[in-house]
Amino acid sequence: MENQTATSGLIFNEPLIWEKSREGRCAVSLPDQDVPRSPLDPALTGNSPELPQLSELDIIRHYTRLSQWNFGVDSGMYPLGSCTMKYNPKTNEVQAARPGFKNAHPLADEDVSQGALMLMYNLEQYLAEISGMAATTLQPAAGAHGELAGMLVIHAYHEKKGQKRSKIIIPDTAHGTNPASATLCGYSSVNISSGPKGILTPEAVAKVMDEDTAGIMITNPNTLGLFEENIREISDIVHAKGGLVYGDGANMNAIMGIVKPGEIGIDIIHFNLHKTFSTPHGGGGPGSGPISVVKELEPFLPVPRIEKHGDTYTLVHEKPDSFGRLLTFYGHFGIMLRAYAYILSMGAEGLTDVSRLAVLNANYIKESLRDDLYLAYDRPCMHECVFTDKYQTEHGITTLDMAKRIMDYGFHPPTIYFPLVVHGAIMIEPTETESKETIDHFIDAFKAVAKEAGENPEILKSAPHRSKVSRLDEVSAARKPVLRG
Amino acid sequence: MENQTATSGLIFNEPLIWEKSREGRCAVSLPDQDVPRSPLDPALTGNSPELPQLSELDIIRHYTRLSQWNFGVDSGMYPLGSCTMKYNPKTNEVQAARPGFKNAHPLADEDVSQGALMLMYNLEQYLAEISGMAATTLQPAAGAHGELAGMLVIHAYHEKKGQKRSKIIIPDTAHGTNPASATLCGYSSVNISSGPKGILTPEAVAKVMDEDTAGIMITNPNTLGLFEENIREISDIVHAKGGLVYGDGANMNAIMGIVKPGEIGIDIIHFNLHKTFSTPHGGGGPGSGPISVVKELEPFLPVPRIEKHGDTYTLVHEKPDSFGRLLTFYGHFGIMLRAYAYILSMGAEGLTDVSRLAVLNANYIKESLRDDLYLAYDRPCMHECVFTDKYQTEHGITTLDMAKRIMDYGFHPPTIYFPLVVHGAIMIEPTETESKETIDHFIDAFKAVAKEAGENPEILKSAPHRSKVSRLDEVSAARKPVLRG
Amino acid sequence: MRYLPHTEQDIKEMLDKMGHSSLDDLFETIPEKFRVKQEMCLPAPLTEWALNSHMESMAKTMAAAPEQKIFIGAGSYPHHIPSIIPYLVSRSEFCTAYTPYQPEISQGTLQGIYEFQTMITELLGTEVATASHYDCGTALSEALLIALKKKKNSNIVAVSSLVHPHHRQIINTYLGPAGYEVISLPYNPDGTTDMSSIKGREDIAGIAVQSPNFFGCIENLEDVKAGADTSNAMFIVSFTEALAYGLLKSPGSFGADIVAGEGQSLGIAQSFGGPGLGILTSTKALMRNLPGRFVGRAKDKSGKDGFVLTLSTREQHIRREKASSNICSNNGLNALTAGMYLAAAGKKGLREIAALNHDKAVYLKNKLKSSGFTTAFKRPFFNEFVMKVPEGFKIKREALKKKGIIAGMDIEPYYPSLKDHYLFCATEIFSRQDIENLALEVK
Amino acid sequence: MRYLPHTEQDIKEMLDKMGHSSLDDLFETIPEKFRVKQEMCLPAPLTEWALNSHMESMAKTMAAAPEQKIFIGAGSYPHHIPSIIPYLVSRSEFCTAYTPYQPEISQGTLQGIYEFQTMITELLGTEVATASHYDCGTALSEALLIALKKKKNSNIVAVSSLVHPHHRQIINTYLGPAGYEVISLPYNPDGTTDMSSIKGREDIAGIAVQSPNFFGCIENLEDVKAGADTSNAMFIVSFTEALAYGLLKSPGSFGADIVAGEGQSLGIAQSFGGPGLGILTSTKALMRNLPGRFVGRAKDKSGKDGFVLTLSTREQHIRREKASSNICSNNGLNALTAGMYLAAAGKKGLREIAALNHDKAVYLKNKLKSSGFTTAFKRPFFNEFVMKVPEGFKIKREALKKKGIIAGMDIEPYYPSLKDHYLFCATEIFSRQDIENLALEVK
Ligand SMILES: Cc1ncc(COP(=O)(O)O)c(C=O)c1O
Ligand SMILES: Cc1ncc(COP(=O)(O)O)c(C=O)c1O
Repeated sequence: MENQTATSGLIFNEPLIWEKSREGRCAVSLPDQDVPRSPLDPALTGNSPELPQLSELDIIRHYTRLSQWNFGVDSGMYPLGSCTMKYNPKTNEVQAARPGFKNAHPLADEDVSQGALMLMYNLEQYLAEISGMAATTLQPAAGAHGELAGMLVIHAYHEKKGQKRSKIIIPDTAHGTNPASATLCGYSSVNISSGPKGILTPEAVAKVMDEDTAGIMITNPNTLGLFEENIREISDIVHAKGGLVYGDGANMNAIMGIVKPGEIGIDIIHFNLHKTFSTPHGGGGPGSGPISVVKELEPFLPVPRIEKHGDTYTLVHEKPDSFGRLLTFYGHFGIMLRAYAYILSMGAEGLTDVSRLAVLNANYIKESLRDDLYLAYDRPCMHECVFTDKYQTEHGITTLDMAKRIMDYGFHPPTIYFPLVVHGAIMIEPTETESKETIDHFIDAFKAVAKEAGENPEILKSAPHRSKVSRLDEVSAARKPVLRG
Repeated sequence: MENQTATSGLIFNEPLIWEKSREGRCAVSLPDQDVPRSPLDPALTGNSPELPQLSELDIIRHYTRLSQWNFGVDSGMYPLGSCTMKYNPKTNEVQAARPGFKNAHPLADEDVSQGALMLMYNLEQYLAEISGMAATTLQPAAGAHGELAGMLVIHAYHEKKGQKRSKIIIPDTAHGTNPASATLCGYSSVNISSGPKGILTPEAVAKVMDEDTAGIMITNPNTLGLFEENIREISDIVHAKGGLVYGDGANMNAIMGIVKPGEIGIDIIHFNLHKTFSTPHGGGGPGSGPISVVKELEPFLPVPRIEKHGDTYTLVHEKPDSFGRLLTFYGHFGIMLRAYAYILSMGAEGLTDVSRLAVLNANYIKESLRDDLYLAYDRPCMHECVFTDKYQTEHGITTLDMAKRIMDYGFHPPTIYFPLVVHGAIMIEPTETESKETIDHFIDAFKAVAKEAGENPEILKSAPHRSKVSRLDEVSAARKPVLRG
Repeated sequence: MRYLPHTEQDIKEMLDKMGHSSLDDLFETIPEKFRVKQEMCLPAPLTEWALNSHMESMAKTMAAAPEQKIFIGAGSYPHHIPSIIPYLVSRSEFCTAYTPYQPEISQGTLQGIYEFQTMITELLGTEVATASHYDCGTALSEALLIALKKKKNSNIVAVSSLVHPHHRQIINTYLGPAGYEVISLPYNPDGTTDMSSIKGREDIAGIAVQSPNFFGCIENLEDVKAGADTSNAMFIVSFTEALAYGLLKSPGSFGADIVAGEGQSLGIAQSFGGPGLGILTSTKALMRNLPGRFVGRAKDKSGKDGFVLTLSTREQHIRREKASSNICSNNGLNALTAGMYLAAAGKKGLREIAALNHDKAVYLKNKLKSSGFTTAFKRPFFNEFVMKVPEGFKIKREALKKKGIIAGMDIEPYYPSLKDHYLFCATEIFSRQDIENLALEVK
Repeated sequence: MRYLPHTEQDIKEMLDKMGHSSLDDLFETIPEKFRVKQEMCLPAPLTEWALNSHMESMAKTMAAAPEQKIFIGAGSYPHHIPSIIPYLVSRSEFCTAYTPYQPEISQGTLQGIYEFQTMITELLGTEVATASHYDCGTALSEALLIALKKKKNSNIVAVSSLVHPHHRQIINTYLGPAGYEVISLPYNPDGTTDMSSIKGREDIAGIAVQSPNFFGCIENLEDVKAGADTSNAMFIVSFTEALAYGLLKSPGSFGADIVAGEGQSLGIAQSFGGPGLGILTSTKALMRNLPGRFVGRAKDKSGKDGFVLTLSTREQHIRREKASSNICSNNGLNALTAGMYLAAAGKKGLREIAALNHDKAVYLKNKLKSSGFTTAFKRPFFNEFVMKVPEGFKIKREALKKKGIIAGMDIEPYYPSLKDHYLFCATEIFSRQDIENLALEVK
């Protein structure tokens, strides 16, 4: 196969930033000192921190060159499963940069903050509508923080009932944040296995559900990209014992306008605005992880709550049953407003198309690569599909090798080795914004890699070959960690 | 030498944009049709132009990838002689993006355009002050256009005197735009040679100056990077015969706050705002080429003129002696405002430092490379220095080979084969915004290349090696030009 | 100063290399008498923050979209610019590079311009396009110069009086000193160019009309072409509103030899009139006569496709006084921008945006009619048109400015016989509400 | 929709591959009864242009710098952001990438964060820093959890009542359900934390103070350290104004075990309170207890230097319920931004900006004093301070809002005993004139 996407080009080395420092340089414009100098008590004053000293051009070149070592969605297809690496519309950035939003102080009086409050109020309604829930809080800073919020709601709910439950049921396909969030809230995790079809069985849940169990955390579609068909039965079982059902909504991109979690037995769901709602992932964040809940759970949501009275939006700081506060202010407003802009740009039909096409793309990849890669579960998938390295291990080739090699073809590798239940998992989530042509190139590239695994395994083991650095030794790095210069 | 600056990395192929087209895609948001459709007479209506059809992400990836094939000042040192590739401050871009400027209509009434008029008025004054002249027009769109403006001023001046002169004296070191601008204004060029010191001699000028000669075009510092020391004598000779002295100010970056052209006998000078005043070169433009003139020539400047009466700025469209109009509106306002922001950011002392350091950098390079490259004129230089490939030709290596090879070291090549009078010229203009460290790296790189010329000439002849494409065949391209897809 | 990296130490070390003891020594070749004695008289330097306030205070005084509704075109048109465009153009690899003299590390600019050249010829129905010119007025002047150069025995061109008045001024400026004559073609009552005055004249090198013309009217290019042919003159078409060709038959389809236009409408901000984008495109036969740069296809040493600047032997840096023009820096970044815009809008989008412009303008015209304005010219238009205004309009117009509405432009200064005639423009940026407000206010 | 590339044809071909005839068939595994029957009830989609108007109309209602002068800090500070920073951060290679799981094509993010980790520990006098946390409140809560985990026999922490009240709420939220107890430390009349109530108590796992604290006062960290030591408790310092450490002795220099802070002041827009930047940094001894990601040095196959995410065995994706925290996505882009800011300001700039903040705040305080305000706490402060306001202030304050001035924040809701006490902040963005205007207006 001719490599249609990747090639090699001139890029630049760049030392660590302090290695460029020269005494006396400064890259910022220092404001005029138009008031008298008031020196602070020397007993309180420290030495100037030894920060690097550079000119403005030094800074520009440094970060421009660094940026060129990175791969983003704008560079190419980034089918990182479970992360929904869709196109991040530039208009959202324009909206976030409006001075009225960007320079707004969170504690300025409400009468001079109506625009932001309205935006948040509306976004809460939209997310509730999309998820089929009654109420939303935008406070959580990311998905995992949303999970914690969910656990805290569950905790507050049981406490209100005078109960103290100690466990949460978590399927083996769950994302690591699920059990970790449960722990953070003081719950112990009860791990259960998914059934042979890759989804949970009601029986497995029934077996462990009891009155000391606060609830269950379910990801639907799950991390295998499969729809949990038994969700209703499972939630009935959990509800019957007084438990609540938490939905990890990281995979909402598959079901907008198709299924409303609130209508199939889920009580609480978090959103990853940085996934489903197109806000940039920022090289790791910031994200935003609102949760929506059914009516009964609204009283437990964190404060402040935004309320609308007539045409006025107000913040309500005291709610008797609220579990408290999760973040210093109202959440990641700058991210919310991008998601808000996205929802308004798409509309209901548009968001439904997003899910339809995300699922179309994933199934097309699944069908196209099934002869080249072993399919973990041979069933129709949702927005992502999971393969393994089973066919390649005979050549001594692992998922990692293929992931590294696919870079040489100009693609970001899929998520690998997750979910943990699938040995050597290769989890591909194309998202709806990739075109058929791009996906065809990706498929061709993966076919080529799979072929190379048999014919020329060395080229995979030594991959990647085009990137600025070759394969990095993560093991040694962790053995003797060097975390600062 | 270890290559400290350049390396190779992953970049992306990208087909021609129409090859990505798929029927039905559209990357722009179409405004609502809120008024009735009014079809145009079918006799006047054409078919829809066959433009490509793409999604927004297609467009983003296409141009993001294209950008990564380019080298800009932000990527690295770009010592393109005569082009003053200095750092382009980002704050200038912020200023240019203010809605009040960006979305202003040039023909909106003057009372709602005062800010722009004031900016232009002030900028005219600043440029006049910097050049020691009496008046400025900002209308010319680029340096060459400024030259044409200058020729037109000269033409109008002589015409006003009832004279028709037919010739302009142009030194052999002049930029090609000088004779071409003279031609465009109907003048024939009288070419004269610079003296053995690389500068003009009064004798050479005296020999050709006569009363049919409208004037002379002088670049000072000239394109060899040398100061025309005899400028006063030369201008006396020209003035004595009724001629005018045009100064090509492309090299103003060497002399701001050091020499005022208006004080040494020059009557008209153009500026390249995109060089001296830090506006981005834009991959070839747009630039801006204001001219400043001595008092006597002000009446001939193009209309409209900006005048200030009290606190009000007005446009004066009729000036009896004006040579007319050069551009549809007032010039490249968007470029002017960046230059204005730059001048305000620097101040008088700052601009003087610019010239001092630009000259320091050039002389430092000249001294550092003099053993490795043949120095065309062994004299103190101004803001740029000119070497040749004389030492390397014995190995069959040309200036072109070295230029291509220096790319492999992470630097943009200098200007080559200009000025034409220097055989195999290598014209290096570092500008003041390059630091000593960067310049030291550049010097080391050029030394390495010069060494390779002797030891491994093949590597130069086949250079560049790291860029996306290898050396392109310009000769065949010109023989059978393919100018569209 | 944050743009100047030199430390005291650096300066010292560098001066040492030359054996100098001060920066002043560097200027030893400049005779003392030439040196400036006093610091330049410029404002004290501003911090980035003071600069922001200063610039914003000036920007605030300007009428500008979207706050103000400026119903004027006349060579500069308010259009929507997709947010992707400023982002992409501002990527420093594009905007901080210069002319791609070194093609191996300039393929981004080169391919982008090549694509522009292709799409713009597609839009205009021509065969070759330059990498850009300054603006329409200068491009049109160069077009006429080509006509004059090609027809050796002629020094006359004919230019429609409905070519943008500023462009006609530029033409006079460009053609005057070299001794060329410009005949002005009067206009017909319907708002098109009257070709009759030069009918059959053989001494004319080129005939230029603008379509849509300054009155907004769509010229009868078939007739102009016929006129040019009988005069054996070059047929030159200009335009100020590039979007018109999303809807209209292309000038190339009428047999134009050269098309010179303004590309500002293609994703480029108005910026108080500049920089815009000069478009210069022609038949293949005239390729070597066009001024300025071309990007062409090329192969690298290994046979890979790439792009280079080509046919530069026509240009000033090689041909000097014999060059086809003096142009060097052009408006390249705006050509790249226009390419992005054309690709983003695409076949479908460009047509629809063009149609919307026409719809809005027709709607505005009808509303103004209802408000007592009269149609000046019957000929169909694209997105601007001339109306005779009712009595009392000028006073209302002044008052409207305070409300952020600029109600057209008086064209009497350009056409003294057209008293009380205003040129109005509506584009896709105006809502029905905006238009109705205007019509109501001027009633 | 311009974000969705699929043409009818594409969809057909792709469905064919699966043998489906409609997009609905794709959802066959979802029982029919679960399917949504009605379209979601959301606003009709907006064009990019309608979106612009809508968003701007909302943004316009907001008090925001530079138009408004908001003299409030309290955890969110108005500072100048150099124009280079938004440009660089918005380069899509940075902002459209995700967590650098694949280091070979993520070296930009990785080196940038590594540099941030280094500079932030330099600023704070600590040894290791994570790649970022959500914000100060959550970082501080995690710090207290570490203390609790490390001191096995204790489930109590002591938190100063002068820690930001919102942070104390977050701490309660994080620590409550797991059954931990939080003791609140009262404050001294001078505006510092009163440590006496826990003197010598051995059952406390960690002691947290904020410095500068919520009143703006600089805490006596030496005393707090001594108190922590006698209790054998972990010494935790938080801060909301990172710029203070351009001037103040670093918490690390006082022996802080963990420092948790807010980095918003380091080049990050206020954005109505988020996203900010949680900073979490500690002694090397606690490295493996810190939550979230670390970037560390590594070598590639050829021995070249590079960077990777490291020590991930502490993290949720490996350790699941036994992880040191549940954090996954963090506030990475803001850490990169803070790194850029620290490098741009540099040693000299950061000191000067910090000094200016202090100067302006002192100037404001003195002016307010002259206007009849009284100092609430004597302890030195950095850029904010509490004043008792004179009678009639509240009415003047309301009126001032109309003039675009927001005169401090009432802290009575947080400290009911502090009636008529307002927290004021001045930073380098306020001019002398701004400050004098305020003082005059409230006189
Ligand atoms: C299924 C699932 N749940 C939860 C999360 C955690 O979300 P965040 O990273 O926003 O905290 C992720 C993130 O990758 C995920 O894939
Ligand atoms: C000496 C000199 N004069 C004139 C010019 C022409 O300027 P412009 O390219 O702005 O038209 C140049 C441009 O490179 C130059 O170097």
